[in-house]
Amino acid sequence: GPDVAAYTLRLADDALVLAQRLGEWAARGPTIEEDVALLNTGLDLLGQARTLLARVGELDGTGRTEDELAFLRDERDFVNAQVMELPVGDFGQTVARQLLVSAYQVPLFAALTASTDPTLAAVAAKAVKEVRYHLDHAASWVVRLGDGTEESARRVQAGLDAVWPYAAELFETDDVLARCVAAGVAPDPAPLRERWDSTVDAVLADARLRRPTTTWAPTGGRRGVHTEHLGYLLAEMQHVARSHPGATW
Amino acid sequence: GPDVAAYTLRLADDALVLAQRLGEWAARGPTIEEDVALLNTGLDLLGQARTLLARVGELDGTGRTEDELAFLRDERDFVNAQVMELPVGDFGQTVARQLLVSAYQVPLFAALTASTDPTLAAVAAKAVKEVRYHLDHAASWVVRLGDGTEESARRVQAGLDAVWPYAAELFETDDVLARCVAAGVAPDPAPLRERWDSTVDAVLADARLRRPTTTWAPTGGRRGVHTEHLGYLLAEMQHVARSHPGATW
Amino acid sequence: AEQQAAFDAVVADDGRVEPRDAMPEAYRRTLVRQIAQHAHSEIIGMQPEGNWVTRAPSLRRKAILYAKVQDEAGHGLYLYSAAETLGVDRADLLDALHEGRQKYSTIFNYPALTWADTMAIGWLVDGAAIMNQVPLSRCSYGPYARAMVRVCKEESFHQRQGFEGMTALARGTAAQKAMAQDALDRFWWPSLMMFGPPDDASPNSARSMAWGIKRFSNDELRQRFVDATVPQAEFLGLTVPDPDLVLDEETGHYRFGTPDWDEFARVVAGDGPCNRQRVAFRRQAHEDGAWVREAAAAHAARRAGARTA
Amino acid sequence: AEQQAAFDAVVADDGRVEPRDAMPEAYRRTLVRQIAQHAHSEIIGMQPEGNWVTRAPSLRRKAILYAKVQDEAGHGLYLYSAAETLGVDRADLLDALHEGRQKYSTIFNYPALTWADTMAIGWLVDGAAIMNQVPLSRCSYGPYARAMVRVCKEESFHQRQGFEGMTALARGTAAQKAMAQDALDRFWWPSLMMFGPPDDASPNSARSMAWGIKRFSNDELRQRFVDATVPQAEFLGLTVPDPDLVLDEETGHYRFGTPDWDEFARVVAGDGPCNRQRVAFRRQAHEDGAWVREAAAAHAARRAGARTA
Repeated sequence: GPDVAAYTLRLADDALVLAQRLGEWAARGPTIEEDVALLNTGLDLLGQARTLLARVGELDGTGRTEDELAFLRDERDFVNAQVMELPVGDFGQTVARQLLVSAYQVPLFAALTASTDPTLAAVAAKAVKEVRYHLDHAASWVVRLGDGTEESARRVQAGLDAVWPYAAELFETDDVLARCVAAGVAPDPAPLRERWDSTVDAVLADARLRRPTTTWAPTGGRRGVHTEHLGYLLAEMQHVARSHPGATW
Repeated sequence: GPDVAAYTLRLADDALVLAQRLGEWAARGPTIEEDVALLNTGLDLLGQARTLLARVGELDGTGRTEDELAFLRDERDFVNAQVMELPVGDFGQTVARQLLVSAYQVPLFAALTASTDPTLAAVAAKAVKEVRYHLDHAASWVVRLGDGTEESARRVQAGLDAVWPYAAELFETDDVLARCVAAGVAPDPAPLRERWDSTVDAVLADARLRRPTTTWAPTGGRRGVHTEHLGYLLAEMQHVARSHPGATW
Repeated sequence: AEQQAAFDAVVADDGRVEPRDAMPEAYRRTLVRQIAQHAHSEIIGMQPEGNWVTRAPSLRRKAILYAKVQDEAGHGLYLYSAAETLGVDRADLLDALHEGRQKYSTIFNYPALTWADTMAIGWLVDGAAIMNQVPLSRCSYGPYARAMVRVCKEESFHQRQGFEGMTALARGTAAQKAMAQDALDRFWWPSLMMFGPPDDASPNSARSMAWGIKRFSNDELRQRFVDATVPQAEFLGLTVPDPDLVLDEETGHYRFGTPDWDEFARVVAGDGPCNRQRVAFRRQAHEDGAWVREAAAAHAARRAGARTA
Repeated sequence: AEQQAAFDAVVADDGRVEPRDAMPEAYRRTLVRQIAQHAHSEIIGMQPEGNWVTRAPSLRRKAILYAKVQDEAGHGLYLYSAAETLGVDRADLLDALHEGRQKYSTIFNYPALTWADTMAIGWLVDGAAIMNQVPLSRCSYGPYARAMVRVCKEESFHQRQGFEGMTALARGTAAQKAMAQDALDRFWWPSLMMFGPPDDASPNSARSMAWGIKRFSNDELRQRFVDATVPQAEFLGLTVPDPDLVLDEETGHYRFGTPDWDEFARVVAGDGPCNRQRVAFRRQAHEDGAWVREAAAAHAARRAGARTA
């Protein structure tokens, strides 16, 4: 029904928008190994987004394709969490964001393998292995940078501080989510948040980084209210597709 | 005829693309006075672009509006010189590019006031005062930076070195231009180049900057072959317009 | 005491206090704070709109927006100059902005997400600013009053352009109309909050009114804004997002709901959607420009030295 | 002399020279230069295509391009590893790239301006690369030959995807077809130049052939490429931008015009459209990543110290 479509679209947009950000790293990584790893993470997320978007088009009755959903929606129609759209920043900020996101996605997809929605369960079964790798990779970098040089510790802490407030939105609930939880489609966010806290705390301790104490928790992404960064991301992502209406690629 | 349309489009695209770049400075200038000055320069160029684009739509027989020409052409249809599309860089690079461009536009528009094409002559009569101000302003900054601190001299020299090779394209000729020169529509680029050399040399001497000696002279803009930077500029500029086909704003 | 009496007489007479006139220190401090906040609002206010200069969907609108952002920089200049007549320095005021010691209007802590937001800012935010500022062009401090005359003239131009832009959207495609309604939905309440807290929670208002800085209370100005703006929304065929909004036929004024003052307090305290972004952007621009300002100073000093040598 | 004889025997036998085997210094140096240039080409080649990862017009194409760019990074890794078996260090090779002491394929000094360019790169550039590289998977140096096996397999996949993407454009709208033709127009001649100068102007070729590094001459490979690619262009309904192109019915080979070898020389010398941009981008990425590499090294050293303590 519409709730499952709305929930699936959130997961799809999360993956699509973060994949787009990671694509900005192409040929810019600090090592060639990281070029591979960053693109690998982005490619996994893009794959998740594609399956989920295709499913949204079926579920919501519009019959929209993955491309129509990705390239022909306006900014206010995107329902990704704001953390996904934040600029990549430097490598420290990129891995800090990835840690916070992957630490959320690991228990999320683990739980979704038991979703009553068969597509979500199938996507999750594949994705859970992918996001575990993303988490390990991001965590290993956060530790290396936090416990590396003075400069790297300063930079990764600054990156963490910049993205941290946006993580709270990942665990918010609303009517759509509550109904999906009740129907066994989606997991309850509260225990996810506990898992997230313990995962992240352990990494930060190992990295000798400070857990930010801000209580500021920006929100709005699930209602299509974003940061001013998303508009630029969509302009770049959608321009060619929008320039050739009806074309097949 | 088609030659005048093609020539007018070059002038229009030069102005439009550089105006777009200057717009990126909004609220980012080193002083509030420079916020005003950079936007003022951009606004003058945008005004020139609008009159010229409207004229192109009449001359080429397509009846396209200024907006259709600005927002619905693809990258390969833009015929601005590549120097206009180069990234803004830092303030040093911005004023260095502006010096090179304005030092070309001042004798260009002065000569165009005598164009046999009435629109070009009218645009030039207004624009020549504007570009004189742009030139004075850019020159004064190039001098202040070149003869300022060690850091500012280094930065403005680096900016100059980066944009310098692209200036040669402004003085190239081809069949379209040759026919426009013959018809009294456009001035011969050779004397413009002499004026440009003496203007720029005087400023660089006053600024204690080194005139770059490179012989590399990238080209292609007048045939729609650009740097990879233009595509991103157009994506940002055209996205909203392309997202709402047929809309009036 | 003699000076205080002279000051009181000027204010009572609705005259103008000028920079060389004696004035109470509290009056001076209040003015510095208010004019600086006003100047900062112009400078920070360039961001949400500057954000759309490169993406405006028509060249005419692009030129209008370009000019508007340029005017805002100009307003910042007049206002910092007016503040400087009170013995403070622009650089110090900017430091206070960058360090969060001085504020700017809360409205600029909301994001401009769509083209319609940019038009709504012209219509509503400049509209509210004019309501606030027209009385200031009669305020007791001469330089501020004179700056306001020019600022208000330009802002009323911006407000008309914003309304005209909203009209184009409201008369446009279904997507444009939806975009316009969405912008009104998100900017309506923050615009009402621009007039500040309710009168009974605005402790300094009485003193500012006694000093001739403030001419009308926050609630009076808010009422004027609602009365002026609701018919405009109706003209546009848009719905004001307030279920309590009703025209009181007796008074001729609209009755309206209560803004979310908790949200206002959060945004004032720094926790709006864009507070951090706005200040960080401003600081970055200032830091990125440091080498330019240093070079200009070094060059001026060298040339001055050459002239005197 | 005994070692030289052993080496000669292996090469004459079409055997494989392995890292621990004795080899002439000139052979080693030639291989280092060639493998490094090959590795650099993979790394620099990520730029024109990486440039389109964020703008691909369909998600399927985006995923394919994403994977392709990732593969190129992977190829860079194998190839730097192969070079390292010859006693050089990746960091030094990268320095040589950044300082312009070592080259990469000239083709990447042309800009990828449109989506069709990206597809043309897959079709033509990967196609030409395969022509060059398939023989290298039988080259006399074992690690290079083995790296080539994997690289060629992936590149032949990329080439098919590029051709498939060109097919979609050629069968698409008028604008797409024009875009495809334009890409072919701009990438055709630079692709022919990828095989290097004509045989009579390629002084080192003979020695490389004697050493079993090179199996076919530049002109032989160029002819193969033309013979393979022209029918593909015809299948696409696109026109190869060479008025001299004609099928020689007797030989079954295409005769074709002469590439602009002056342009080739200019691009090799550093004056192509994008040489400066490619190297500057690469250097910037390397400099931006320095603190990350330093941190990783410091962390590894600290943990190693902790383990041994």
